[in-house]
Amino acid sequence: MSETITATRETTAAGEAPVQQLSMQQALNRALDEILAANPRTVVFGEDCGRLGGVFRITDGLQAKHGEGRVFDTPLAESGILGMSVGLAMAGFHPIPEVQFDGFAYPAINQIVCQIARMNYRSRGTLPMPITLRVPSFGGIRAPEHHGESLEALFAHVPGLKVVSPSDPHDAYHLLTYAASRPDPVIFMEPKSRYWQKGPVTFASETPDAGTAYAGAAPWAGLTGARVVREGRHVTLVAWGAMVARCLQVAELAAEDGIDVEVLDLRWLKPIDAPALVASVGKTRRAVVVHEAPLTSGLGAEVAQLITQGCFDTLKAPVERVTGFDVPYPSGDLEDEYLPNIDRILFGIQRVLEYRRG
Amino acid sequence: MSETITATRETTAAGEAPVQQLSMQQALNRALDEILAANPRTVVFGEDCGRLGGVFRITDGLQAKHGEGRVFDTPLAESGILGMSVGLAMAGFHPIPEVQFDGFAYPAINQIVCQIARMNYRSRGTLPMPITLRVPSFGGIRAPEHHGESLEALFAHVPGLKVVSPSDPHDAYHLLTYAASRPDPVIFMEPKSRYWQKGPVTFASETPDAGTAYAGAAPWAGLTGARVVREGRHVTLVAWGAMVARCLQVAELAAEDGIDVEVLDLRWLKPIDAPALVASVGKTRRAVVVHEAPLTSGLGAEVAQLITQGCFDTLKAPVERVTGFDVPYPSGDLEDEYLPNIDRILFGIQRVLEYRRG
Amino acid sequence: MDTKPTLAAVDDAAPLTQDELRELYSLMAAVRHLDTSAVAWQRQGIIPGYAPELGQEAAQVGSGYAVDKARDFVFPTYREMGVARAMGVDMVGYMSTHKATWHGGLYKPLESRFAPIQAVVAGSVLHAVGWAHGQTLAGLPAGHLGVALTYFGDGASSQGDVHEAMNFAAVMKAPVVFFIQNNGWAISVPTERQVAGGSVATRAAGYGIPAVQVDGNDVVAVFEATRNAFAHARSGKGPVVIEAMTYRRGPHSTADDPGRYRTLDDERIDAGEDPLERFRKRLLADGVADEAFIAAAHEAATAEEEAIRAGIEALGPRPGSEMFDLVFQETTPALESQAAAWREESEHV
Amino acid sequence: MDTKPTLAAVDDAAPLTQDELRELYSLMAAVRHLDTSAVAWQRQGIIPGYAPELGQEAAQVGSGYAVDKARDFVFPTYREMGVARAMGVDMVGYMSTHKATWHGGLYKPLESRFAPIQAVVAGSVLHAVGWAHGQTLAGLPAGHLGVALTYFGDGASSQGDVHEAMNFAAVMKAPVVFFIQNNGWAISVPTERQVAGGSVATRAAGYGIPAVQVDGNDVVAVFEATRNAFAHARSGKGPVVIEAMTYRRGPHSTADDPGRYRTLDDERIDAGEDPLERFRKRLLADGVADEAFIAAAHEAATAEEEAIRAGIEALGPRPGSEMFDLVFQETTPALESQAAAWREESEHV
Ligand SMILES: Cc1ncc(C[n+]2csc(CCOP(=O)(O)OP(=O)(O)O)c2C)c(N)n1
Ligand SMILES: Cc1ncc(C[n+]2csc(CCOP(=O)(O)OP(=O)(O)O)c2C)c(N)n1
Ligand SMILES: [Mg+2]
Ligand SMILES: [Mg+2]
Repeated sequence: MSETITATRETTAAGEAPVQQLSMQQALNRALDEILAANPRTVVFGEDCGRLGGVFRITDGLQAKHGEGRVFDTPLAESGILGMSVGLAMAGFHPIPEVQFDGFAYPAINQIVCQIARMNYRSRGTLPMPITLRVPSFGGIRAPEHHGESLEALFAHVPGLKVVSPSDPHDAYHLLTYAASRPDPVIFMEPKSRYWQKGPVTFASETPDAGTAYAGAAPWAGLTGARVVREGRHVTLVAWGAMVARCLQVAELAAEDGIDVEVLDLRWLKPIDAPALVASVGKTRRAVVVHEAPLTSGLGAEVAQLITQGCFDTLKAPVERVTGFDVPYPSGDLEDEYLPNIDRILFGIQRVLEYRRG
Repeated sequence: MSETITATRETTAAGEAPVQQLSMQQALNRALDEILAANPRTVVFGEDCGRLGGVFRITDGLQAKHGEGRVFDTPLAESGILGMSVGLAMAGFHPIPEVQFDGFAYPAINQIVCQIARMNYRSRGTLPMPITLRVPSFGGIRAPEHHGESLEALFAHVPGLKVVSPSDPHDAYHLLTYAASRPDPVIFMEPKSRYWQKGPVTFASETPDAGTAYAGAAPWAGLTGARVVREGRHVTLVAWGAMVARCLQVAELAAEDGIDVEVLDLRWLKPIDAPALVASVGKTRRAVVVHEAPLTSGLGAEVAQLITQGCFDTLKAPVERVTGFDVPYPSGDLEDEYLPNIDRILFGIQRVLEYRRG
Repeated sequence: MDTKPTLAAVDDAAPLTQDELRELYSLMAAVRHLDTSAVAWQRQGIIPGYAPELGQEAAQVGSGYAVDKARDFVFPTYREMGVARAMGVDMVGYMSTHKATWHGGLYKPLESRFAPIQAVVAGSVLHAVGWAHGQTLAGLPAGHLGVALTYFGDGASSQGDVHEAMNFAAVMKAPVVFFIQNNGWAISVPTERQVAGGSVATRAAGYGIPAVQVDGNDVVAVFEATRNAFAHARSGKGPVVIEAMTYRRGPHSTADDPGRYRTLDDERIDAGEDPLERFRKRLLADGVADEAFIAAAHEAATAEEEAIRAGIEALGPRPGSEMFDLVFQETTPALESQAAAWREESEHV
Repeated sequence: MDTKPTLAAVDDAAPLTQDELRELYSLMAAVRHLDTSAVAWQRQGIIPGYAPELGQEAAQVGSGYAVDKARDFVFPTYREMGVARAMGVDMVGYMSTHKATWHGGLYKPLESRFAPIQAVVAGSVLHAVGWAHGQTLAGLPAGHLGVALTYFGDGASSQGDVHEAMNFAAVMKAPVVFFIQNNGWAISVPTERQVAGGSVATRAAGYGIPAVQVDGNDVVAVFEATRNAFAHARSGKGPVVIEAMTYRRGPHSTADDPGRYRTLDDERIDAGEDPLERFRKRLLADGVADEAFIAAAHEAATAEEEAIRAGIEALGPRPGSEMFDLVFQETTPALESQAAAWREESEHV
């Protein structure tokens, strides 16, 4: 289920398919452009998504190219945007709405939890909800209040939703294309602090057929699971979104001390790729989960429990969690105190490495 | 921090203070009546809370007794009810709003998460939010859609909230009185399937002073922590709300097979009484967490991880979770298939008892 | 700023034929019998609960009768049994919700053009706007647009979603008819403590939406108002608000005790004449129907009710496996393993 | 159903004195200087971001000036710097939000009678209603009620919370003034694609709430409208809606690029005359002020801006321990242990 692509992604794929250096913003924009071109039932909308192209420019140029019917601005009301998405899906459309920032998903939670997540079930499969909700997510950009939230634990707890977060431009392009081709609702959490980082994106030589995607034809292979972004022997760091890059930095530093860190990008936050967790930690025997969201009842607890459940006999230390604190996401000045930083992650690694049964 | 009151609660306390047999509905109604009488800043409101006395009659008779200013009906809008609570708190009131059913808290999540939970922080402690939000919660009453939800994992993840759920009339009375006396927001989750079960409520001989409550004067002692409702040696069942009674039934059955089950009523779902978990499982060396909410990213993951963290060396088996499934809460006919039943809990116990390192 | 938006002229304003009037009566009679029986079923333990629509037959049948099932779509609440029946929804499938068989009902929403029963107050009003905007996006020519008909109550009108829906619909000129049944009560809260300004229809002007307040107990008036609204929306002129003034003659649901918040005298005075009785008198007075027709209609309604009850009594629980199988179009490994564990552990039970 | 609700007669309709008129000018000048400087601070890297209120000085100063700080309370958005200044809020504390020092600001809301800065669009409109209803519950006699003044924009008017707030306020006759600054834009979306019906004020009638639409670029007109609204609400007659028609002359925030959605020509035409310049001309024409006064006002404003900038530049980050200490009034053991871990691990950094 999981795919092993190490830092040498470009070279691996370069022989077979075209590779381009793109920022995540460019990769997402290109994916949306192609989705709109390929599937006439898709519609892209939200606050400032049309004329402006989104406050992060993810939908830049799409209205001009695909028309005001396919890409449009809505009034400023998130419940309206998501409630409208339900109706569009009932009418046979594939909505790709945007919530402008993570913290503004809350006004839409009622529609997301009670309607989007349940309509397929309620209607006994006759009213599917092929909605991909894009949410610029997580912190790290010194933004105003409510612009740095991590809602994955909330979304992952809701039956009927699937949740994914890409950590680099390649995954952003492919996971969005994949999510928008599926018949179930997907919450697509974009790590906004990574929008402007460039990275190689490998494109398919030909457009993959939506139907085969789940089956696993390259480059869609492994899209449904976690991804080992760096192999290592001593400890597994599990992360998603912007924390993946931070964990890779940590791994570099730890390597200087002879600690060989494996970094697993969870990617899918629901369903979680438990076999990938067990495979990695079964090998390293130690794990640290890293996320931006507050500790308590965060997704790190679920990840830790899945690891413990699957690796109880081999685990050398209890799984550590290095996370945001149980405090409201702070103002820019304190952001670095709140977010898991390199030192805190290193301390977490140290704790699992030095753990001795009492 | 935790208090050990076994099933003999009545006899323990009977010598010192008056005891009455009350249903949880009666205990809650009485607590609200006394709170309104004692604190002129408290106001009770919500949909149908006034004239009707609430669809569960928790506020029965309170409007007639305390007046239409203190106990009132609002228009049908949950965001309105909670948003209004913020303003009342800013004006110095102690609001005790009701959301009619768990599933109808979703329209108010924005106000709960972004406003109630953060106003004290945002205002640097100058605008406290002494709001006790009563939410008839959980399933088991064969009710319509959205009337059987378990939102504790969502609430527990929100920095700035405290979350509590009583499992019997005594705790219902005391925890509500306690919550409403505190200066921070508390989500008070009432297990609606237990409203009509009677049990002994021990009253204080004299009204306790709010200030001493946190310090621990009886019968307020231990109100801030978990509670061992049944002592046992072989395995700890951790539960809250309506699942506590079910776990006690399971314990009776298990005892027939010579299995001595300890039942821990977590009570506070945020903050979680980790020392009580560790004390209990440190002794029994095995634990099963039981909750109604869906498995993934449920509060059971947090509880399990806290136990694993605190008891890693002594645990004989990975913590088991017996929970609702990752499916929308079903219609009455399938409720018993969805909820953790006696058999499924017994299987969970069996799994931790029979676990052998591989 | 003060000009009131008005409805466009109606294309097809032909009066109802005598056959149609009689059909409306038969539908109302069928609804009345099923509704009152369902309350009895609850008392008899056949179903765990029910939300009666007693007194709202004219509002529901009159509006539902105006729907063009070839192209329109209806978004009900939990109380639109009369609309369902008027539209020909499978009534065993409909009532199965109240037997606690399946949330949303067992009928087929796409074929019925009747969305799943909605328990969240105001939950589906925005869906109607989205569906309606979809009709515009689909590029059907004006005059041929499918229209979304969304029902909600006076209580629901307080929800933020209703405001967002009206504003979205008006900004987008979506072909939606907002149909409010103002039945005087939201459980125990009377309209005057719920609806500031006294009327939901009045609010429409603020969005530039034409609105009509109609006697909700006059089935012909309701039908005509709805037909006019459909014509307006269908022609691409945007949304319409209809407020049907009616009265909830029964309890909110079988769990409710209206004696706690209104007296029988209040009820008698506020309810006005029974809409079914009123229509009967009118048909007889106008010579559209005779006593024999009326008797036959009630006999048919009784037979229908009995058949539906038999269907409901025969209805077994759905297999538990549906809990898992119907969550997604594409299930997940995690969910499959939960289903497997459930199967294993429930076999032992 | 069609009678428009009207404002009660105003108790104290004395015209503004010449001193007051000059004070209004000084306030507007101070706001203008601080506002344009804040944009410069952002370019200079002194603050990470700012939402200018250029062009809205009359709407903000005129309304804020009507507040009785002894009993009223103001609920701002993220753009009410001019209101804050008019009310005498500590401006270093206010601007600290934009330095990313503390969400909500470092000023004291209770003393300032100015709630913490609110970043959720429409987030605090309901707070105003609750606070206002608290004034009624406190039993103050009519005529002496504290009034809640809540600000929001044309974009915010689309949010469900605004509807719920207006309905609650009207049902409860709460002393609230809803003050909309219709500045033509919500980021890139113009009012005509946002506000169906074209005006937020028009909606008020649907709730039975009196409303006025006022020239938001005329500081005196805004002041008078607000004073009248306060008198109405204070006397127990319930809420009022004011829609101040103005124009957002700058970008939405320093991160915005208006060139993507409007041309400079559009701006010139739509913005109308600069409200500060307009007021200057009026004061000079009426002989209320002379050029010397105007020059002095701008000099004072410059000095004030410099002092505030110095304050902002001197402002260090808050200690990280506040993250933990300010979550609750009564902290929890779990949070204390997180704070302890943070202290330990950050000492090593
Ligand atoms: C969001 C939400 N809040 C609360 C409820 C509980 N509830 C069910 S029906 C009802 C009253 C609805 O009144 P109204 O909209 O007038 O419709 P009616 O019942 O009169 O048909 C309430 C409060 C709910 N179902 N959904
Ligand atoms: C609930 C919510 N959704 C989205 C945003 C992002 N956002 C911030 S300001 C704004 C536009 C607000 O427009 P308006 O209400 O007219 O106020 P103005 O900015 O013009 O003062 C948006 C969409 C937000 N802050 N809150
Ligand atoms: Mg009603
Ligand atoms: Mg605006």
